[in-house]
Amino acid sequence: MLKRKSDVFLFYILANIFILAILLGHAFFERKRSQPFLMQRISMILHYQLTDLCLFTDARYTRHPSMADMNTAFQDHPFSFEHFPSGSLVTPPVHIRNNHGLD
Amino acid sequence: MIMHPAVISLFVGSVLVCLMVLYSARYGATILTRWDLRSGSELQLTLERKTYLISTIMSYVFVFQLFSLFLFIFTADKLSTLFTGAMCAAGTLNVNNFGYPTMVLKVINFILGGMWLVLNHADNRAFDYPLIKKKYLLLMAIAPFVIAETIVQGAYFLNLKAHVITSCCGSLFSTEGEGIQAGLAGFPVIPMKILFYGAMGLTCLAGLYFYIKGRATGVFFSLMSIVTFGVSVAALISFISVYFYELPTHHCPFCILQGEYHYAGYPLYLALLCGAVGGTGVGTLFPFRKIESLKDAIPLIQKRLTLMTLLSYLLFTAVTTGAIIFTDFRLDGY
Amino acid sequence: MAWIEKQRNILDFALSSLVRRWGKNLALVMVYTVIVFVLASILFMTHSIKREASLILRGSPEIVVQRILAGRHDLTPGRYIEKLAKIPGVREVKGRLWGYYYEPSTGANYTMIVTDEHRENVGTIAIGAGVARSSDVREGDMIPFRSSDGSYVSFEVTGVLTPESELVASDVIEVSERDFRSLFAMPEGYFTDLTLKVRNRKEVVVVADKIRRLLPDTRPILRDEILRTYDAIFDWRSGLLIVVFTGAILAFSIFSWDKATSLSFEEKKEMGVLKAVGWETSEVIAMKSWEGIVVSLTSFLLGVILAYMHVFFGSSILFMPVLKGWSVLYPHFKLVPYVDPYQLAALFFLTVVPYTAATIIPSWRAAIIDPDSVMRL
Amino acid sequence: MIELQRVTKVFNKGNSNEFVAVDDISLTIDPADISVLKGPSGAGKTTVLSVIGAMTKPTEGRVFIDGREITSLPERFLTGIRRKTFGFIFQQFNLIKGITALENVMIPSYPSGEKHSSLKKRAMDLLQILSLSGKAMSKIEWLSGGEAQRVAIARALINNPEIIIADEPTAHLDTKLSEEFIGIMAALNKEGKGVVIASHDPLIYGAKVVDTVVEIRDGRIVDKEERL
Repeated sequence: MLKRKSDVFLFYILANIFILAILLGHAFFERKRSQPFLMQRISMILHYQLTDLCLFTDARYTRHPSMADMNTAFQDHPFSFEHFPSGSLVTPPVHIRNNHGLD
Repeated sequence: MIMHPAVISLFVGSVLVCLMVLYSARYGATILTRWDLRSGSELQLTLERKTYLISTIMSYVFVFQLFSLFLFIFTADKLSTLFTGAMCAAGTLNVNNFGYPTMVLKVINFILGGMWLVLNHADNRAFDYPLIKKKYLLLMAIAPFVIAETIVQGAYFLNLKAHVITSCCGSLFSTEGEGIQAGLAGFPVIPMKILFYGAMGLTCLAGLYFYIKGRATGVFFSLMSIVTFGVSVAALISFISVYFYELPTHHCPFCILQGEYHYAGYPLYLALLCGAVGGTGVGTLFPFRKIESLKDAIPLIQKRLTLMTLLSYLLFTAVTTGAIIFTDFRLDGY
Repeated sequence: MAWIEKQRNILDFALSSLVRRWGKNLALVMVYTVIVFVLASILFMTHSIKREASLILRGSPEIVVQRILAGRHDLTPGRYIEKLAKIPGVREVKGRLWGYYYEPSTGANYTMIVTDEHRENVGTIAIGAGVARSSDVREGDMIPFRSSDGSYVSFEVTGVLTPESELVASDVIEVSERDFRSLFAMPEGYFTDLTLKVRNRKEVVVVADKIRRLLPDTRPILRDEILRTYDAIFDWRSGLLIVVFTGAILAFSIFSWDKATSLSFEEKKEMGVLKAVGWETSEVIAMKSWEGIVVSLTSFLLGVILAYMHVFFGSSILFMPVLKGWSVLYPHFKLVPYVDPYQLAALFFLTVVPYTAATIIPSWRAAIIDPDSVMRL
Repeated sequence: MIELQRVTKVFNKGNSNEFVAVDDISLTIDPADISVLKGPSGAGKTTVLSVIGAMTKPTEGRVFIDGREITSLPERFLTGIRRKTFGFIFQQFNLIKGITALENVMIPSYPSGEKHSSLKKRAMDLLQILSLSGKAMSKIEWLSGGEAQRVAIARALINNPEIIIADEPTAHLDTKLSEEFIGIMAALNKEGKGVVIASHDPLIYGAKVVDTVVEIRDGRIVDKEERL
């Protein structure tokens, strides 16, 4: 077996694809497994009536981006490196300016 | 502009392809004007070498076009969450006027690319480059389409502004709606079924006859294969998709590419595209059957292309018919 | 069959030619892998957060109404509740009491929330897992809070939320209504904002429009908009990172171009030998393409596998800080792996297409070497 | 039968460094013979050899192989013909370093799409005939000069060509190895293979087995000697 270089290579690629398939299987399994936790998180959101994920807790307007002031909410300019890295790189969504500006 | 990773990659990819095709077209122009097989000049030698580069580039472009077509539709589908009312690719493509043209151009460029590769393949079988000028004339014709695709796709992405209210598949492809797509959905099912199976049957018969006997029905087969391509897409929107979704009002031609429907769309569209490329290929080669150096090669290539088209179309018919027969869903009531 | 055998033969040669220059090619594969790894990590990470957000946030209120005073968020009077409840199609209106509490000793920023269930439990709090971690408290402990008048009030911790909920409530402190109002000196009859439930989902926009007309000093925030915005944000974040990273891809493409164009004397001679012993130009191009395919496939698969492990087994330790920003209270959460073929396709496009484009012309150039060049050397 | 009709090869045509390597040569080569192109270095032997071997297209003139005109053929067909008709042995042997002797022998046949096992067997057989089977798995750089020469011969033979073409094969060999080389060529000639050698080595053009000697100087034929 595997006497030729091309065979070795094909075997190597197949092995890689196999690992990748296992990982995708892992992803599938994990999604199934985490279903109850997902439900738990949803019920938590319902319970607290939350609107945002707890990703950035460093500043007020990054913990609840959708609930901040008009002056800051989501509206940080993507390149305004203010005080917090998470406050930048977020685009000011056009529709929030459009819809929630005073008509 | 939506800075989605796939948008960026499609954009970058199509610009690269555009540059490569332009590069090829530049040498194509030189070949058209300066090609002289008898001359042993440096220029002629350079041009002969360039043909290798150009055929390599065109094969890459062909493969790229196929992938980019599917990636484009898939991306449109993913982006639909950004637009109110858009529920799938159909809605996203309708956000501005460039969505559908981009898709159509991608299909056209794929088929044109296939045609070019068929010509190139035939040309390479002969000792005297009999098709060189035709081949590069075709390349010159393809170049504007590729440029157009890049520009239209760029315009599409640049004009995507999240949250623009658009019609989703529900309204765009609903029976009451307006526009071409709605017209297809509104096409009565029974005549459409007859048309589809009729066209498929005719194409396959003509193809089979041509495959076995050679000659006679070849031109007809080639024309029919292109007609059948169109009819099949129409049938897909009109009634085939409905059986996949098991929903009488869902006529979207894109959703069957999704995991929910077991990615059934990929083999279907691939089969259709392969069939169309094969069919147009057969037709493209017809005018050159008389050329001395190609007399043996062309019928052989045509046979292979015919076989490819036949198999692809049969696969398409088998899968769709299977879906129609084996689903519990019945369209009769609607 | 002959075609397959031919390609395998050519692949054999391509592999031995790669192995012969292993130093150079290993460097190439490593850089390539790192690029794929970084891009894949970004894509996997943002996509998972995006999916998670879009699934979880379906549980959030359909409409939130905030009062705006001089362009700033202000307290909402309780009488707005009756006004809104009268709008046809509105099923339920609730006043929400929540706010931020900055804890100077740890430097962390907490979210204080009053819920229906905890409304009456005066003197006690339930805390998120992140809060428990950062202030190092357990159930039964007392935590002092500095109220708005400067005095300290202690609460007993009666519950700690599960670690699985960190993604939504890591920093939450659940407190009774009376404690909340006295802690922040918030007047009775006022709420932070209001949440609405709507009878028919399709009417949300109509209701929002009515709210704006009925109470011009408020702004309604729709759940669908929040969902869309989160989608857009993570697209943007990953997109921007990728744009920044495009510089790296560009540099890499130039590097591969350079590697492919600057054929060493030895390589040139080899190509010449191949041509001289009877390889055709297109066969040499095929050989060079195989080299490219080998490099691309190896790096792509390796990069994707490493990225998956990094993001979903290693909690993206390398990039999370960039994406999340820095903060005292890092929510600890394991991302649920939402991975689909589409991401891999996009990734393939982003990395393999530029590399291939960069190597086409150089490999052609290597392939057109005259067969008689070896005789003239 | 290989026929060169009024072949001229000019390098860098039209430039200031224009250089006429071959000037109006007409020549017929009998594939049953051992033919030697003799002449000092720079006389144009190598260019004539590469025109004969269909490696270079002449600037002017025509080349026929078995009556078929090949100068106007596109490269992809020319390569096919060249692969079937000629086996080449180069001055420096031009073996590819870093891979085994066996692989080196097999390389010319890779594009043919022949099954790997049968190709390998043929290559092993050739190495056996040239008493190199022990060295099949050795890398090229570990071989001695004589072994390298025989690997080069095996490589030239792998496609079973009608004619072996050798360019200054003995330039880097001592007398013993040169004699061994001409011996192998004579043996191949007996088996029906034609041999064309470009050389200025008296050991080669003086050898008894040589049938035809063509002397070239400044790109022209100055003498042709047929030994009977």
